[in-house]
Amino acid sequence: MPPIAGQNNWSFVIAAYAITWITIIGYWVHVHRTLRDAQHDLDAANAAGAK
Amino acid sequence: MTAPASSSAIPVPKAGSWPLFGWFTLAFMVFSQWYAIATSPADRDMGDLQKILYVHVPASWIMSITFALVFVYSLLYLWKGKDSYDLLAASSAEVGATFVGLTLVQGMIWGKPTWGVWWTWDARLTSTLVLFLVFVGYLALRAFIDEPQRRGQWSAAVGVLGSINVPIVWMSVRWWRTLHQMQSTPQTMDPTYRNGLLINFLAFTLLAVYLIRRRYEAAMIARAAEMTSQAAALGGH
Amino acid sequence: MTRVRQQGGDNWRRIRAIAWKDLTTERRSKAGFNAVVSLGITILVLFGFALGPDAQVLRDAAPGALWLAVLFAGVLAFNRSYQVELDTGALEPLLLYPGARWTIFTGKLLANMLFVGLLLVIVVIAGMVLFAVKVPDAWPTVIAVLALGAIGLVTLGTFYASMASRSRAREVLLPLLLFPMLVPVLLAAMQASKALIGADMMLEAGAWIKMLIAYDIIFVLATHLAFEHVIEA
Amino acid sequence: MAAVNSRKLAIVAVVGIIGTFAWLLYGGLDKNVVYFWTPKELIAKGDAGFEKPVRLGGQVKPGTVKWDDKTLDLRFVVTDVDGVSDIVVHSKGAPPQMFRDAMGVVVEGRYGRDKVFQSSSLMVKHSNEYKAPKPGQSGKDMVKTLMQGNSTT
Repeated sequence: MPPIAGQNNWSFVIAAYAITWITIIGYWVHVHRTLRDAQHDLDAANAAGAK
Repeated sequence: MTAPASSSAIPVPKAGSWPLFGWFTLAFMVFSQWYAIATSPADRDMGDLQKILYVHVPASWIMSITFALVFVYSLLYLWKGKDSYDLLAASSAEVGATFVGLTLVQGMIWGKPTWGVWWTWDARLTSTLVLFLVFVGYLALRAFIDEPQRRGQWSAAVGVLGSINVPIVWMSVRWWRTLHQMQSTPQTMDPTYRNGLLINFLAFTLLAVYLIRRRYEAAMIARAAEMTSQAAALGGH
Repeated sequence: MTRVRQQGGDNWRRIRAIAWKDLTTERRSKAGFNAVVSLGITILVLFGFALGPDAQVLRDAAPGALWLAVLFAGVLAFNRSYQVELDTGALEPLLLYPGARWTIFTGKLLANMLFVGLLLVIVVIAGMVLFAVKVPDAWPTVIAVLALGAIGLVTLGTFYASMASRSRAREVLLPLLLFPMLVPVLLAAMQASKALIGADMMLEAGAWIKMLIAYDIIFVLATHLAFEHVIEA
Repeated sequence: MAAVNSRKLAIVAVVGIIGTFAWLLYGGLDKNVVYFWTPKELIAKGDAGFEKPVRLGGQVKPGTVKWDDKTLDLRFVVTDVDGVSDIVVHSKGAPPQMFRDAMGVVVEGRYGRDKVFQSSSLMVKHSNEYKAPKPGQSGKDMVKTLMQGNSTT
């Protein structure tokens, strides 16, 4: 039989899980940052409007 | 002066207990992945590579539900004209694009050791890539238009047409090339794998619901802030 | 009954008027058409360089190269078709006329169809010469495939240009929106042309032609429905 | 009057779209479209099957894999489900990891007049089944799902 290319399966598994978590955490942070910024803008606008 | 321009011009969704739900979802995801990895024996042919199944298949599932959401919310917006539908469609599209991108990368990582190539012009791969590009186009259109009314109408039209295109793309590329296996269903799987997959489906769905909801919340608050400051600027004359 | 017929006649008159207006402006500025055709042929030549001198390879790739050349050249035409109205501010008065909005779209569609059809004829002839393709036996079917492909291309092109041409960064936005949507029609048109000129025996042209017909029907109807929402916003 | 008319037109258009979709999805349009030919089908083409770009799909016949370490030449026999029609395939370079006896494979290339299929690309086709390893199981059932998958259903 020919040699098997890429003997180490676990490196692929780890890579797949790593990319999954990087994406999830990254997007999670993005959403929460957007949320915080928006809230901040709204508060500022309300404060300006109340003056 | 009449009543000061307040955020009541546009109802701002409340965070409520969503943050709690979010942390729970994240914890549940860690658990379900640990459970799936721990309980699944190595596959007969793929060995440990089979474990990628638990993140790849649920991620691609999110792609289908977000696309359905974009279609439904776009139609609702065209019909009723409520801002919230537009922003829900946009939030679904953004989450969808993120997960499609993830699915593509995971698939490449899985494809290299099993098929021998990072990428092949197979039906499922190609149609997923096209879907990703449709999402990207939708989001780009939104980014390039500033006026909310126009942005809503146009992106809703693009969303509906894009969704109509999905089955046709799928069919055309399936005729063109098919290498990917048929859809895995619980019936084609040993029970040892099935439970792990189902629990991960649930975890990913919860995560998508959470992310869409929070993204929508952010978009609504941003819209309210915009309208408030506009009203304040007009009132200041 | 007479009322309905009358209205049908009105719609048809509006469609014709808009198509005629677009074609006249296009004819007056001949430079536009000539430039687009030159671009199409230039792209064909570049494909020839990219694919090398092997005659067999060139023949196999001819349908793909041809459709891509028409696509890239067509994108210019679609954006141009709204440019006149935007430059002269003629879109608003056009919307103020009584009558159904979709007739504007149909009119522009017909004008673009003629424009791209002419482009297609020239590019196909040039392509057959450059890529050493013989006239296939099934040439009437090939013409049908070309026409069906052109309908799909022009319908979506005209529709998306109505948005892209009125946004910032229209040069980027139109291809970005349009190309993914055109994947089925380009795939079907290329595969059908390929099967018909005999380069690939694995595929059946009939199925692809049916796919083209279905695609054309669906999107001609869907774009007409969606256009009213797009043009008013 | 105009509003009623345009609403009627819209309904007609929506029905048309849905009808066309139904025709596309259930009209049995894709009966003739296949992704690859089996060895039996390719041999049955006779003279018309030679020297044309095709995809060939089947099972790696057990015991026929020959690998040359130095030249990276890979030779094996692709066989049909019936196990009768065989085609010798010649390919270059290390195959994917899941390549082994009795697996389903799809090769792209040209079938030469010397009865050797020169492959330019070799792909292993995995089925949609995930099974824990059990002793004494072969890849036979895997090839069955491969063949079913060919009719693009």
